[in-house]
Amino acid sequence: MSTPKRTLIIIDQAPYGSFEGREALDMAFSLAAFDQTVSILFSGPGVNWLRKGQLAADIHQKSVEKNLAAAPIFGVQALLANAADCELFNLTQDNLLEQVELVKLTPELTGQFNHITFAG
Amino acid sequence: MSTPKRTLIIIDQAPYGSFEGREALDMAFSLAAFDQTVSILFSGPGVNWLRKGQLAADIHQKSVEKNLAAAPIFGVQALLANAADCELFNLTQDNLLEQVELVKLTPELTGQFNHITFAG
Amino acid sequence: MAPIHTLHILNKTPGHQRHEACLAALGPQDALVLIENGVLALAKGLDTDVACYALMPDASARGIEDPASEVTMVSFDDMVALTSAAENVISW
Amino acid sequence: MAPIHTLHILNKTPGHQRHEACLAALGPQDALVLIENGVLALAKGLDTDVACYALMPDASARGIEDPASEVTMVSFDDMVALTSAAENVISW
Amino acid sequence: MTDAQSELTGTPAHAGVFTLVITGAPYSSQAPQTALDFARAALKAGKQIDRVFLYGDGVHLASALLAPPSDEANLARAWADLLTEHQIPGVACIASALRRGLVDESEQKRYQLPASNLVAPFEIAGLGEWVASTASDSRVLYFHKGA
Amino acid sequence: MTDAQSELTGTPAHAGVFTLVITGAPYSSQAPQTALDFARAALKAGKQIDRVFLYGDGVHLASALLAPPSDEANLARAWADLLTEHQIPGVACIASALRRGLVDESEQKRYQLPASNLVAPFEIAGLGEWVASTASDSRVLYFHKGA
Repeated sequence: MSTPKRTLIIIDQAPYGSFEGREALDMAFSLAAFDQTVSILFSGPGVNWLRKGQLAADIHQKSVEKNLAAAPIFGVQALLANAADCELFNLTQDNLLEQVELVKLTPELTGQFNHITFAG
Repeated sequence: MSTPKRTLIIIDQAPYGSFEGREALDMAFSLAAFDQTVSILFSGPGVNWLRKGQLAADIHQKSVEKNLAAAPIFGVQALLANAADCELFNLTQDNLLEQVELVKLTPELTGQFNHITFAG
Repeated sequence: MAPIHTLHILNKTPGHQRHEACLAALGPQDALVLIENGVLALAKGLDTDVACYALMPDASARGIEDPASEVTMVSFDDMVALTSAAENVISW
Repeated sequence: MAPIHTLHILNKTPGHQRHEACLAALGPQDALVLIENGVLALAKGLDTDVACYALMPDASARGIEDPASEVTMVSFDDMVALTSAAENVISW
Repeated sequence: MTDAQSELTGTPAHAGVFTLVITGAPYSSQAPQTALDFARAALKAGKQIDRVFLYGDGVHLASALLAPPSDEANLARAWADLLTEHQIPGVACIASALRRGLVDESEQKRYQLPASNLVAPFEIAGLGEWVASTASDSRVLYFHKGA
Repeated sequence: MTDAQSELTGTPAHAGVFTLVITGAPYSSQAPQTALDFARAALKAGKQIDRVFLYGDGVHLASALLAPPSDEANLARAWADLLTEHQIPGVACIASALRRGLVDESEQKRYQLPASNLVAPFEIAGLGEWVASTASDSRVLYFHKGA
């Protein structure tokens, strides 16, 4: 009777200015650690989490770039990014983290998941 | 040497969903209570503070409609509202609180004040 | 009532990017529930093809009495029924 | 440096309504300082006639290295000097 | 209203168990009040709530030290009462809580802090509690801050 | 950088005294850290800070119970140290504080709460403190949450 959850966590806030995105990543890594199926979608200003070369120590924070690069190893199924928002913020193959799959936020995409939550 | 402050408090968040607007009103009324010059500008979704007939008890909150109506008595110099935003949210003479002056947020307007702060 | 694939619960103000993203993501078998500041979409005017509901207490708190006829005003009891019935729920 | 009438300090992300309202409210004798998520305007591209500064630590934290030449990268020391020199300051 | 309600409740319910996740802080956001009204309606309709999970700024809802004006609801108290009455576990995420200054007696000792401020019956625990709900048949509903 | 700096500091300073108003919460927002870096730079440049006023969610910065991971800054501690070192008054607005569960010993007694959680040298006081700064020659600067 139990339908396994396929979780999508959507991060649509820019990095470092607020904490919701970081805590949403913790949620994704927790699910993965417990062998649950989870993908992360970056959309809106959230795509800026995926830019190479973030020197977060300059504002006394930790960069999540390494964590994100290791997401597949930790068991996160996919790192998705809204293609139009990447274009808006000039994220191209040159400065976008590897392993990111460009998508469009449509009913077809969200229909692949049965548990969807936003960062805060 | 001391230049008296002419304060403008700008509220650009919709009512009740968050607390910043309410706490910004407290700031305005505090200044007025201490005989300081203060006006309030409602802009963006913040113009919805000015709609007549708010039944905030339905969501277990207090309406600020009466406080706003009494603002001039409390010593608030002017209640200003961004005209374009009123139009966007269908606020007209019929459903807009009295004593509201429609303006445009321009350098000419802000230039009349030397201490401007947003709600949160 | 037709079966609901995804019920979208929207509490952000019109103009907020998540409000606009929600309206753009509605599928043909979906339904929309406006709550909290999301009900201000009724003041601004809402143009959508899916079934649309608005939480009555939030609307009346904001002085919105008489929404467009395509929108059904609902209570918390109704919202519980809607969230139970839908295949999926997204809180925007 | 020309005298600054109003210094606008902007910490909201492009697309946020207060970000857009700030850009629309700039007067000819004003200056703009982008801080925190406001620096993402540099990634998106910024089109303004006023003097524009961006806080270096916030830009480098977000991986933004090489902004358009019309923007001056500044330190917190510079930001203190700018806020001291301006006639008025608005934090958006 | 009555038309809409009868039409809606006539639909067979897919979800009988809810998990409520609250990420918005009391007073700063409407989320804890909306979630409370929703929870009351769900319980009245015979639904179960297996767990209330506080995350991010939502952990402030478990503070024993809220002292709002006497004519405003004390949301922490109202939630604590509901959880106690219906024996629903209430969990504040430990990582969110420690960063925001919400601690129980055990964390107080561990970090040598001058006080603790968690209101019973809320408990402090890890994200595993949330994962457990997502892995179950429960319908997980989120109450985020508005804007 | 150096070009910009020399150009800027060559300008006669209008404002010699600052009041800093922080409305964004630590961790949830970058505001307290930005304000801290600004304050250090201002003091280094010989500016005075007559008062730091915490309002809205900013009052959480005065919590004695923050326990962030050991590799993250404790912002309440960092701010408390700066205020003490430079003898700057730090004030949390009482109305904001009571609603958000931040209380000193006096409010603890008055509202019969189980604990207090204000970190010294922060004090709890009314909006009059902020009005006093606005009525003076001080330049009042606001550090709001981002988004």
